[in-house]
Amino acid sequence: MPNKNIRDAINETLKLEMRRDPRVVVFGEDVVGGLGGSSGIEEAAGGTFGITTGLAAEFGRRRVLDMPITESAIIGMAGGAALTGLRPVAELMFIDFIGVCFDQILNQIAKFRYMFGGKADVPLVIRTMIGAGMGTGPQHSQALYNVLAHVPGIKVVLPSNAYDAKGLLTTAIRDNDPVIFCEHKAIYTESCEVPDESYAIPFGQAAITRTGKDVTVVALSRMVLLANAVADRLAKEGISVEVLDPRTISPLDTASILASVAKTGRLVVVDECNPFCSVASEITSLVACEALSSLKSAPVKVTAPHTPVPATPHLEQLYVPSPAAIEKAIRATLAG
Amino acid sequence: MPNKNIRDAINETLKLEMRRDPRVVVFGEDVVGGLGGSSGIEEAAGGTFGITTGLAAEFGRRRVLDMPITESAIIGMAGGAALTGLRPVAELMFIDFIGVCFDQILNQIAKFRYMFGGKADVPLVIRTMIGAGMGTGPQHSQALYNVLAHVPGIKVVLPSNAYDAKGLLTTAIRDNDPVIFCEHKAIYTESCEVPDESYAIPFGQAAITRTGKDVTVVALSRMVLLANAVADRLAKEGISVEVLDPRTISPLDTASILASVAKTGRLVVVDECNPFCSVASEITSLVACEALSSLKSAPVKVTAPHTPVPATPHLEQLYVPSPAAIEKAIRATLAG
Amino acid sequence: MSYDPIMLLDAYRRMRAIREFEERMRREVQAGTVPGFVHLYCGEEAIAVGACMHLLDTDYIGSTHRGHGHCIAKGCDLEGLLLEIYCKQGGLCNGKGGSMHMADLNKGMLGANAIVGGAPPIAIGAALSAQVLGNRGVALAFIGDGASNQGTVFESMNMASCHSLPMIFMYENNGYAEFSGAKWHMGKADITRRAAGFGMPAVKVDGTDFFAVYDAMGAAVERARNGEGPSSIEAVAMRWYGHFEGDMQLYRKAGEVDELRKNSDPLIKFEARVTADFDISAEELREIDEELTEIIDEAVDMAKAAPKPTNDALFTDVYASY
Amino acid sequence: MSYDPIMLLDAYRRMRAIREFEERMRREVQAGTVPGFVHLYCGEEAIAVGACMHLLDTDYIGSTHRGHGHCIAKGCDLEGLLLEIYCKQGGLCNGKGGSMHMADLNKGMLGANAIVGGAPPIAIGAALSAQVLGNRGVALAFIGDGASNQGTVFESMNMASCHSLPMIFMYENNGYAEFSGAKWHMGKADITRRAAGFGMPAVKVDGTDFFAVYDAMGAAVERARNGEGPSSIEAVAMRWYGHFEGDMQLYRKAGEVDELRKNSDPLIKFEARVTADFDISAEELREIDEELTEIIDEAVDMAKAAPKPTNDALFTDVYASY
Ligand SMILES: Cc1ncc(C[n+]2csc(CCOP(=O)(O)OP(=O)(O)O)c2C)c(N)n1
Ligand SMILES: Cc1ncc(C[n+]2csc(CCOP(=O)(O)OP(=O)(O)O)c2C)c(N)n1
Ligand SMILES: [Mg+2]
Ligand SMILES: [Mg+2]
Repeated sequence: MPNKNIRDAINETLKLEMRRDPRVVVFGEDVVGGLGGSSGIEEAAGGTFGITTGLAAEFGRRRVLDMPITESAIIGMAGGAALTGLRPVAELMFIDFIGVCFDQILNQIAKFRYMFGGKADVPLVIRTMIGAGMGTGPQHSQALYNVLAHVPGIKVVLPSNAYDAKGLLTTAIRDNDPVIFCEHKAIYTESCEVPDESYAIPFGQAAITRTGKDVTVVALSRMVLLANAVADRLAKEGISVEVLDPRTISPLDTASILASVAKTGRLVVVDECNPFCSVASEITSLVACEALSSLKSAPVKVTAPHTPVPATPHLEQLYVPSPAAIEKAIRATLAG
Repeated sequence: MPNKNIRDAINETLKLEMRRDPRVVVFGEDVVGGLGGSSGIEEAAGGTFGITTGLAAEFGRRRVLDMPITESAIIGMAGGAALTGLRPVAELMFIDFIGVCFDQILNQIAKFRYMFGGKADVPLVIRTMIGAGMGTGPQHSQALYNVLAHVPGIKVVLPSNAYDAKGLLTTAIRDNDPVIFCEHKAIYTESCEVPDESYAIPFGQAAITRTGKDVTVVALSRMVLLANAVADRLAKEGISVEVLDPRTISPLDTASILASVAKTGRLVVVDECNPFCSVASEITSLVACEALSSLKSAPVKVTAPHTPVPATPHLEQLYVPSPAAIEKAIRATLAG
Repeated sequence: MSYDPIMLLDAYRRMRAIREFEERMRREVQAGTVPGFVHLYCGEEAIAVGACMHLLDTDYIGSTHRGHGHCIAKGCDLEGLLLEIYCKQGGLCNGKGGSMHMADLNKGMLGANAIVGGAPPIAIGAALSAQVLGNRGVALAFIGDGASNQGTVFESMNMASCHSLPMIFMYENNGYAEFSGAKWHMGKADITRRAAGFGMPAVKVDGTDFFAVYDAMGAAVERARNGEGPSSIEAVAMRWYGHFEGDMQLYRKAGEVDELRKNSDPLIKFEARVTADFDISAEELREIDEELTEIIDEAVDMAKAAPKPTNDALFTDVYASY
Repeated sequence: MSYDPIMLLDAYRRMRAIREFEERMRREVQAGTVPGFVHLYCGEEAIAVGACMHLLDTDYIGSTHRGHGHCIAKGCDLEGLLLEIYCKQGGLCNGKGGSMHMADLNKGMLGANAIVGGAPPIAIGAALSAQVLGNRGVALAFIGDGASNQGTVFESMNMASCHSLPMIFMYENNGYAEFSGAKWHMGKADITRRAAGFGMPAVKVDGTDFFAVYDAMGAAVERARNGEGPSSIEAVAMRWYGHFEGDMQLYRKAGEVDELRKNSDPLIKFEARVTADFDISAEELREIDEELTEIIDEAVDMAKAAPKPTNDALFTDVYASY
C-alpha cells in the first residue's frame, strides 16, 4: 500500500469525493489563489498549506471557489448552500478564526435541523487547522475543539494520522450533519499506508493504537503520536499502556473508553486544549461518573495550561503537553 | 436592611460605581433608547429589561451610550476603551450573541494582557443575560458560560441572588481584568436583603448556601435556587445536603468544593449548560482527579441535554434541570 | 412593467392575509395565548409581497425575527405557520422553532432568524447553490434597518459582488431598531448609498407602495437570473406596532401611527390604485377579505386546539445520525 | 499645507528606519534567525509615516499582522521592537507577542493583530476614551485591502459615524490580500466609495507619496480633534515582498516589483521632492541612512544575544489578579 502523508491524504479525499458527487464544492480563502493578481496564473496557492492543490484544475472555479477574508460570510454561505442542494467543504484557515464566524456555527448551522423540526439536512464540512508548535503565536495556535464539541448539532473530528484522515473526511463529506474537521498543523507531513481507493471510517468509534493492560491513555489529535511514543518506551520497562484515539469527540465513543478503563483501572487523558471545560475534563468526568468503581487510582489530565499560547518558541514548547508530562502522569496513576 | 431584587441591585451598583469613578462608562444597545425616535423622550428604554434605567439622566449620554446593533464593534470598543483609560461596562444583550463578537473576546480582550507581556490592564465588564425558561427559543436561551470560562484571561461571574449580584458586580467593575457578568434572565425579580452602601465580594470564593453533611451539591446561577429548595425539602426527610454556589467559575474556588466533598463524600453538580465540556464536567473531573479517595459514590451531573433549547414551552421546561432531577441525583449518590 | 390582474389579486390576497394574520396575532398575544415573543409586520406588507411575487418555490428567502409576513408572502401554509407559532405538532418546524425560527425549505423559506444579521450569509449560500447548480434560481435576504449595520450583512454584499451571485438584498427600513431610530443608528449614512458602495445597483423605494417594490424587485430578479449579479433595494415603510408586542413605544410621538394608518396603509394604497387602473373592483377585494378572516379564524382555532409535541421531541432532530 | 523641514527630516528618518529594518529582517528570516511568521512593510513606508507624523504619544493606532512599520512610525523603541520580534526578555511585550502581536501602550500603539479586521473595533474604543475624557486625542486603525471586507471594519465605521468619534480609518491598499488581488476580492467595489457610503469624508491617495498621505491625514486629524467625527483615507502602495517571507508570489507577474522599485519607491520620491523644494540635501539624508544602518545592526546583534524569557513567563501575565 502506498505511503501518504496527512496533507496528501486530505487532498486525495477531496478529489475522490468531488468526482463521486457533483454537489460537493470546496471553498475558502486562497484555496486556489491568484484571482485579481497580475500574473494571471491559474492556481497561485492551492490553499495556504497546499491542501487544495489541483482541485480547481480538475473541477473548475465554479466548484472550487476563492473567498474574500470574511469568515462569517464563508461559513454562513456553507450553511445556506448545504440547505439548498450542495455539499460544501468550507475551509476556515485556522480554528482560532471561529471568533469571527461563531454565530454562523453556534446559532445557525448547528441548530438548523433542530429549529426546523428535523426538516433539514445540513451536509457540510468545515476543514480547519488547530494546534500549537509552529510558532504562529496566540491568535493562530489554539486547539479550541472543546468549544465546538460543546455545541449540540455539530460533529467534531480529530484525525491523528493519514489513514484516519482519509476515512474520516470521506465520512464527513457524505454525512448529512455539519462536521468540523480539525487538522493539526504540526502533523501534516506524518505519513502511513493509505489505500488509493475510497473508504469511510464511521464516526464515534475510537481506535486503539496501542493495546495494554496497566493504564488507559486517551489522547487526541497530535497527542496520539506522543502517547504512542511514550507507550512504546514504557513497554520496554514492562509498563503496558493502552492508547485510545477517539478520532471523533462529538460523537464520543464512550463505550470504548469505559471498556478500556474497566480493563486497566487507570486513566490518563492527553488533550492540547486549555484545561477548563476541556475534553480532558469531559473524559475524566465521564469515567468518574459512569465507572467510578473501576478506577484503581485518580485519573490524570495532561493539558495545556490556563494561558494563551505564547509566541516565544521555547515557551510554546512548554505550553504543549510533552512526552515527559504524559509519562509522569502514567507513572502517577500507577503509583496511586 | 432593605429588600431588593437582582435587577434593582444591579442598577444600584452601576450608579454607585459611576458616582465613585468617572472613568466608568456604560454602553450597549438601547441602554437608554430613543435616539432618532420621533418622541424626543430622554430615556425610551433604560435597557431591554430596565437594568440601566436612570443612568443617562444622572450621568449623561456621554457616559451612558446607546449603540447600533453591531456587537463586535461594541465589545471591541470596550476592549479598546479599557486599554486607554476608561472602565467600560458593556452590555451584550444575550449571551447567545457571543457568536457575533467572539473574536473580540477570545482573541483580543482575553489575550491583551498576556500578548502584551503584562503591560496592559483590561478593566472591563461585559454584562450579559443567560439561561432558559422565558420562552425565548434556541437563539436567546443558552447558558454558554462554560465556553467563556474556558478562555484564559477572562473571569466569569454567575450571581444567584441580589446580594451577591451587587457585591460581585462591584468587584467586577473595580477589577483590572475583563469580567463576564452573567445575569440569569429568569431570576431578575428574585429579592433578598441588600445594603444600600457599596460592598465588594471577592472572586473565587464560593458561598455555602446550605450546610450539610451527607452530600455536596454544587449549583450554578439559577440552579442554586433549585438546589436550595431541594435541600430544604430533603432536610425534612433527614437528608443533609450541603449546597455550594461557586459564584465565579473563573476563577473557581476549588478548595471549597474539595473541602465540602471531603466532608460529605458525595457530589452532585447542577449546571444549565449543555453537558459536553460543561462546568459540571469540569467540577466532577476536578473532584475525581484531586480527591478520588474522598468519594463514597460516583458523582452525578445534572445538566441540560445535548440539544438546543426548543421554543416549545413544555419542552423548554424539560430542557432545564429540574428539582426532581436534582433530587434524583442526590438520592443516587446516597444509594451508590 | 406590466401587471397581470391575476397576479394583482394574488398579491392583494397575500398582503391582506398578512394584515389579518398579524392583527389576529396581536389580539391573541394580548389575550395571552401565544408563547414566546412576537414581532408584527403590519405596515410593511407591500415589501414582502412586492418581493415574493417574483419568486418561485425554488427561489429562496432568508428572513428575520419579524418573519410572519415573509412566510405568508412566500407561500408558506397558514396552518403550518400558526401551528408553529403556537409550538404545536405539525407546525412548519414541528413546534420547535416558534415565531422567531420558523422555516419551510419546500417553499424556499430559509428561516426566520432571531440573530440580527444572521440570515444574509445563509441566503448567499442559497444563491451559490443556484449558481453552481445552474438552475436560474435566485435568493433574497430581508434585512431590517437595524440589521443593516451588522458586519455579516456587509460581508454578504461583498461576497455576492465578488462571485456575481444571483442575490437580492431587500432592506426593510421600518424606521426603528428596537427603541432607537434609523435616523440615528446608521450615523450619517444611508442604507442605499452604503449598498451602492459595494458596486451593485441600489435603489430606495416607498415600501408602502406595492408597485414600487414590485418594479424594483422585477429589475433585480431579472439581473440575478441572467447572471448579472446582486442588487440592493431599500424599501421604506414604518411599522405600526411596537418592536415586539408589549413594547410601550416611548420613542414614538403620539399620533405617528394614526398618521401612517391614514396616509401610508399599503393595503389602502394598493386598493386605490388597482380599482382605478385595473379591472378590479372593491367588492372582489372584500370577498377576499372575508374569506381570509374565516380561514385565519379557523386556523387559529385549529392551532390552539392542536396537540403539543410529545416530550421525546426534546431529544430528536439534533442530528441526522449520531 | 506647510511643511516644517525638521518634521520632514524626522519623517525621512522614520521611513528610512522602516526600510532598513525590514530589509534586515528579510535577510534574517532567510538566514533562519527569526521565529514565527514575518510580514514586511517595504514599499508602504509613506503610509505609516505620513499618518503618524500627525500623532502624539497620547493618540492611538491599531495595527495589523504587517505591523513593524506602524510601530516604527509611531515611535516605538527599535530595540524593544527587535527584542520582541526575537521573542526575548525586555521586548515590547516581554517576548510573548512576537512580530504579529506587539504593542506599546505608552507610545499609543494598541497592538499588531493577527486577526484580519481585529483592530478597528479596538481602535474605536480608544477614540471613545478620547471623547469621554475630552483630551482631544484621536485614534487611527490601519486596515489592509483584504481586511477592508471584514464585517468588523464596517461595524467600526458605522459606530464611529454614529458617535462622531475622533477616528481615522487608514486603508492600506497594497494590491493583495495573501495570494489574491484587491481587484478581485472586493468585487465591483472600491474601498473609498464604500467608506464614503458611511457618511464620512473619504479620500484616496497615492500611498507612495508621503506628502499626499500627510496632507490627507492632516485634514482628517483636524476634523477629529475638533469633534467633527471620523474620516477614511485609502492609501495605495503595492507591497514589495511576499505576503509573508517565504511566499513564492506566483500571483504576481515578473518585473512588477522591479517596476515598483524604480518608479514608486516612497523614499526615492520623498528625496526627490525634499531636495528640490526644501532646504534639505542628499548628504543629510545619507548621514541619516548610515546612522540608521548602524543603529539597526547593533540592535539586531543585541536582540539576538539577549536572554530568552524564563520558563515561568509561560504562566505570568494571564490576569492582573486571579
Ligand atoms: C445579534 C443580535 N443583536 C441584538 C438582538 C436584539 N434585537 C432583536 S430585534 C432588534 C432590532 C432589529 O431592528 P431592525 O433590524 O431594524 O428590525 P425590525 O425589528 O425593525 O424589523 C434587536 C436589537 C438580536 N436579536 N441579535
Ligand atoms: C480573520 C482572519 N482571516 C484570515 C487570516 C489569514 N490572513 C492573514 S493576513 C491575510 C491577508 C490580509 O490581507 P490585507 O488585509 O490586504 O493585508 P496585507 O497582508 O496586504 O497587508 C490573511 C487572509 C487571518 N489572519 N485572520
Ligand atoms: Mg427596523
Ligand atoms: Mg493587502
